[in-house]
Amino acid sequence: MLVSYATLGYPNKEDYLRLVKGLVEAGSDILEIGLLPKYAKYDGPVIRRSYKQVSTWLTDFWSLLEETRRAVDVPLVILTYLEDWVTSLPDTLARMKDVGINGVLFPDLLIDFIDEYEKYVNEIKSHGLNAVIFTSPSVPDPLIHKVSKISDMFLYYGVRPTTGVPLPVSVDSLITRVRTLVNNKLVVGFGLSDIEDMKKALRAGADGVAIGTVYIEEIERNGVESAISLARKFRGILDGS
Amino acid sequence: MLVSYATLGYPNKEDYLRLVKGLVEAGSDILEIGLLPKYAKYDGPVIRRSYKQVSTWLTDFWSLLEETRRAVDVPLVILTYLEDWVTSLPDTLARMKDVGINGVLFPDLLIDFIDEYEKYVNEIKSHGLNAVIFTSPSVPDPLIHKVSKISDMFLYYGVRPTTGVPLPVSVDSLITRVRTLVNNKLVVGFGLSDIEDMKKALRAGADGVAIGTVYIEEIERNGVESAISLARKFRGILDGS
Amino acid sequence: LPKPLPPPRDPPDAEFSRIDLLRKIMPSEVLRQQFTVERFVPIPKEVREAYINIGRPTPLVRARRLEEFLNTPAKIYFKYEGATPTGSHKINTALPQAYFSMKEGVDHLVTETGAGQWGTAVALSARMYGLNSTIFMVKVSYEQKPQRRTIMQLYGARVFASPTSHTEYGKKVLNENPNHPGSLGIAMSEAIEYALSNGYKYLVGSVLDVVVLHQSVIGLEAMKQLQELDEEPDVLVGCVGGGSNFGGFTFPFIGSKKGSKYIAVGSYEIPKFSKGAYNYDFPDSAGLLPLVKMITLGRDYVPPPIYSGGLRYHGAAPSLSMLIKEGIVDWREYNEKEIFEAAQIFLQTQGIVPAPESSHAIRAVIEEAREAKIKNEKKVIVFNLSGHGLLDLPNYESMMKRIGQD
Amino acid sequence: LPKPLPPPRDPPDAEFSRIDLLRKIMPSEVLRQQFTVERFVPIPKEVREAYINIGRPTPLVRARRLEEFLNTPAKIYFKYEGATPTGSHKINTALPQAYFSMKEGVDHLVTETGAGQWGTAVALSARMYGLNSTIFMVKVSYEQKPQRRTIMQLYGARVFASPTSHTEYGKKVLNENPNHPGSLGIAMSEAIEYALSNGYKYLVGSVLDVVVLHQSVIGLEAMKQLQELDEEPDVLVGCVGGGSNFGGFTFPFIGSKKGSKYIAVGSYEIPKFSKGAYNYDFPDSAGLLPLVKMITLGRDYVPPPIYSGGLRYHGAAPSLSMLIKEGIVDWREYNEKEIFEAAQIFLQTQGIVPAPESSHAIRAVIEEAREAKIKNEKKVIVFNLSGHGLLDLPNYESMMKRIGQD
Repeated sequence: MLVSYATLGYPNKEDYLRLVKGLVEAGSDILEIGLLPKYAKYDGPVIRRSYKQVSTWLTDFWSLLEETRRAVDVPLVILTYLEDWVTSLPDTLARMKDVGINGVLFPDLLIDFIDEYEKYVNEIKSHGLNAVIFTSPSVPDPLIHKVSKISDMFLYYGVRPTTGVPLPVSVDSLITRVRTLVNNKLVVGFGLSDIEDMKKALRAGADGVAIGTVYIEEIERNGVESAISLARKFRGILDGS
Repeated sequence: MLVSYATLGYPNKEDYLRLVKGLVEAGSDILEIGLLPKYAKYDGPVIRRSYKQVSTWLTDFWSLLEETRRAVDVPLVILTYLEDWVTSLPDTLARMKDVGINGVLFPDLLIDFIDEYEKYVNEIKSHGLNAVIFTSPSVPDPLIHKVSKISDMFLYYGVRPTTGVPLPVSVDSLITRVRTLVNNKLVVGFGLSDIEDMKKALRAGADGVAIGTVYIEEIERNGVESAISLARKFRGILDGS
Repeated sequence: LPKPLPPPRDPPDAEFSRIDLLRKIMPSEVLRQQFTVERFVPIPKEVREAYINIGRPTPLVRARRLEEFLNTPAKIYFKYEGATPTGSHKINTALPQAYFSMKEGVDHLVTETGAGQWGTAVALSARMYGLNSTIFMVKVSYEQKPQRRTIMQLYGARVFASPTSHTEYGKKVLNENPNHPGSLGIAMSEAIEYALSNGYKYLVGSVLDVVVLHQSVIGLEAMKQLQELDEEPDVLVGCVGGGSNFGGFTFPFIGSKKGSKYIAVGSYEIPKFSKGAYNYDFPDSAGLLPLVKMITLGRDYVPPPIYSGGLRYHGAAPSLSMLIKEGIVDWREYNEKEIFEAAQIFLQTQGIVPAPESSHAIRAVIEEAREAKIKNEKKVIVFNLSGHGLLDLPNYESMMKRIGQD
Repeated sequence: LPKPLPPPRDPPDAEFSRIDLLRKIMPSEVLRQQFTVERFVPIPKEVREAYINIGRPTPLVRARRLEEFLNTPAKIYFKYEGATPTGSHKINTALPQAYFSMKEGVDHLVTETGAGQWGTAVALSARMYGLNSTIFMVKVSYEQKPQRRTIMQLYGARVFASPTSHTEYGKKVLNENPNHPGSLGIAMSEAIEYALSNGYKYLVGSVLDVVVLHQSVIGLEAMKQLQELDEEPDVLVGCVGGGSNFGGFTFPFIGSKKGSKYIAVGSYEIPKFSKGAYNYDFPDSAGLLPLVKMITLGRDYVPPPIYSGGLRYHGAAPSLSMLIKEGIVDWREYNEKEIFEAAQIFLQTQGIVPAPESSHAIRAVIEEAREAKIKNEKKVIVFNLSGHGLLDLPNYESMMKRIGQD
């Protein structure tokens, strides 16, 4: 399963829409769309740069979300900080449902809202949305096991403490271990950036990978088309070629 | 076996002769006669005091030795430092033999002349004198065993490092141990001063005791007769009364 | 841990990523261990041999005379980390960090030190793997603790009195005040800058999980030693500066559900447990490292000049902070008079002069033992004696003059 | 011993008997042990427990990194007496002497100390048995080694800078020179006088056989530890001040005919082995104690101010002296540069900062190991690391400045 990430509105409206269409054509099974947050506390410097650029022009993100929905037909999962919506959550979720969003992923759910995470998961589900849960090596084993059962679509497992900084981690041993805890589909991401890491993750039992930072870096360097080619390459790896 | 010690000429000529006769009458088996040394290096403060007093008047010790010989009929063993005679030993030993002395004990033999002690033992024997060997806890076991075989009359074992100073030692364990090394008669002395020590020594297997310092202390306090009474008391202990 | 540990993060207004900075200054195997959460991390053979060479396993000692003195039914054991050559637990993490650096081809290690324990451990560890080392020592300590400086130099380290003119940051500080006495924050900033600009590696002495991981050798050894003695521990006690000795000692017990009470002891004068907030904050005063969520008095907090230099820190390791917040780990705070009394009782009964830091743990142990006496409970109390105080004797002398009555 | 040991004796012109004096100032069980020559003297249960409490048995450690550094086929082990709380072997005899004093109803112990190791051991031992202690510390050390003073005070001892006005002898000395820096001889005289006039007991730190007997716990433990490792020792090495650590370590081996070479290491600057005579001499400079026959530079010899304070002694224990004279024990003498180099090699490979005294033994070990390399012999070298040097760091700093090149 290839989960491709794009920051909503990055690098600009036109290229963004080209990107999401291209990523789907290249074989992405699911698109993960990042909404500009107030404080991207668990994101790395690359994603942060993309947010910064978006913050210079994007004002009406709802309409861009609608356009995105119209542009592609794969499931759309919104990545957004719960912190930003906590006072207006039911309305927000209702509107996402209206727009045609399929799922929601809060990266801060198990960190800053750990004591009430079940309440929020139920809230998402009660609006007919999929609740995709984000986990990481710092989540205790019993909790990973527990949330893997209620996570919709798949369980997201981020191997690095922050996106896009290639801190050294042992991808294979991390995933081999978490695989035994998770019956759900397991998608690994959050800094899984080089081909070797990706292969290791798959060999260790991941059902899919989530890619984000590398696309943005590629866009920064060579533009949107080049990022789409990368997606094609990743698709190939997933298909075992 | 009761070996009684007297410093030659102490406390004065007359009392000295009364003392040696009295000690024999009281039951001493052997008399040990100490000659005024140049340096009483292995003697304690009491014996030293007796030497000091003797040094004030005694000039011709040979004639006093002759008188001693005439006064008593038990064997006479001369206690004298080899150091004082080492340049004139054959003459000295010959003269002792002439005077009628029975044996010689050098307290410094195994200490300052350890490398040649056999030569000196043979020298004594070659003059027809008994060589009485002095040993102590600081003599190694194999050497005690060896010299016990060549010591004439008995083997002298001094339990304290110096005479007359009641340093605490374990008389019984020392003698129990040395007893196993010695086939010869074993006489224990050198600071064996109280009745309890004496009984312990005998119980631990000593064949006899040598007494000196206590006599001199008794003479200092109460005179010669009192010292002779002490010898009688010791005789009684030896006889088991 | 009962809950996920909040990850480190960059500050909102970051001009550069602190997390990315880590990658440049720390040995990568150390980072891998920091961010790879496995239940057990095998110790490489070479590090195991180095541990043996410095006298590991350290002894677990029954403090019988202390028990007799307190007349308590409780049994008291202590794990004696002062038995290592550098006199504290710090060497447990300095050695593997130096080893991994050597394996990665690094030839020069840099760190900062305040009281000197950490610098000493780094100096020796570097030398054991044939590496050079540079230690930025807080100037006031450099001058007041010449013996600490000497021992680092004997181990072959270069020791600078920070602020120095070897870094831009140091120069800036000196420019403002040529007689600046220095601080741990400045020394840390200088060390990081120096490592960065020279391509050397920076070693980190506490707070980070990887340090706690390396320190867990203390708890694992202690668990095995207690097993050999057929003892079941009830109460586990340690002092907290950054939390690495406490975490290294207690976490294996907590993880194996051994023991029923865990007591983290801090200083009354630096009331992080009683007055600190549970917030994201910088581990370093200069704000060069990523933010972590911890109990903290704030990175700008200026600790008073207490004798326990190792406790003069504004925060506590994120994992420990969470366990305290969750009520799994208890805490105590004692003042200097209380810990001086405890140190005296301990050294007069057991002979060992404890580091003033470790005396905080001793104080809590004494109180537990006295409570056991009142309740007549045969508890087994185990504490980590994280270091000896032989190089802290000038401190003890001042305490004696200021506090001591005998 | 192959030959009888010459007994102690009083000087020819004695006004009073020094041997008798012993009886007044020393605990009688200690004297009994001094003069009762038995092959094995059982350790009382209470002393055995006290030994355990201070961390006995001390570790026997294989110095693998030192071996690697020297690239020698020899195996090197060291018995680490620095692991005791007072940092040296001295506590081994201070404890039983204090115990016997306590049993005999004594409540106050007195001794002298130069560098401070012995005083520290007495202070702790006294406190462990609830006794008071008074230590006459050579004034120049009192001033230059404040940390030694502090640790004794923490242990509850009264520490006087000798010469004092508490004794007639001290008053006399001060009268002649109010700024007298003191000496071990003067401190010893003061301690003996003070013990005599107050009815306290005086503890003796070296030279006498009873001290060697107590120190033999080192060698007996080491023999057992080697047995457990299935090692047969070839070469045994120790440093010599008065001879108690060397004797305590090697005599059990010599007695059991284990090992083929025994090396006593002294200081080149205090050439007792190369230039000393084998004569009767006073163990103390003041001439208060009985004469003993030993290798000596003369009781009036003034040792130069070398860093190894513990080797600044004019003689060597009578038993050791005889074994050297008989050729059973070899000797070496090294200068300060040689021992500083050895200390550096050791502390950079094994981590432990050795006492400068013990570094003399290390130097001999290094030479033996190098010789083993040349001859390709798989010898087993065992040495006694009699103490650590953590309180000697000021000395090392001076050495570094004066001698060190790195």
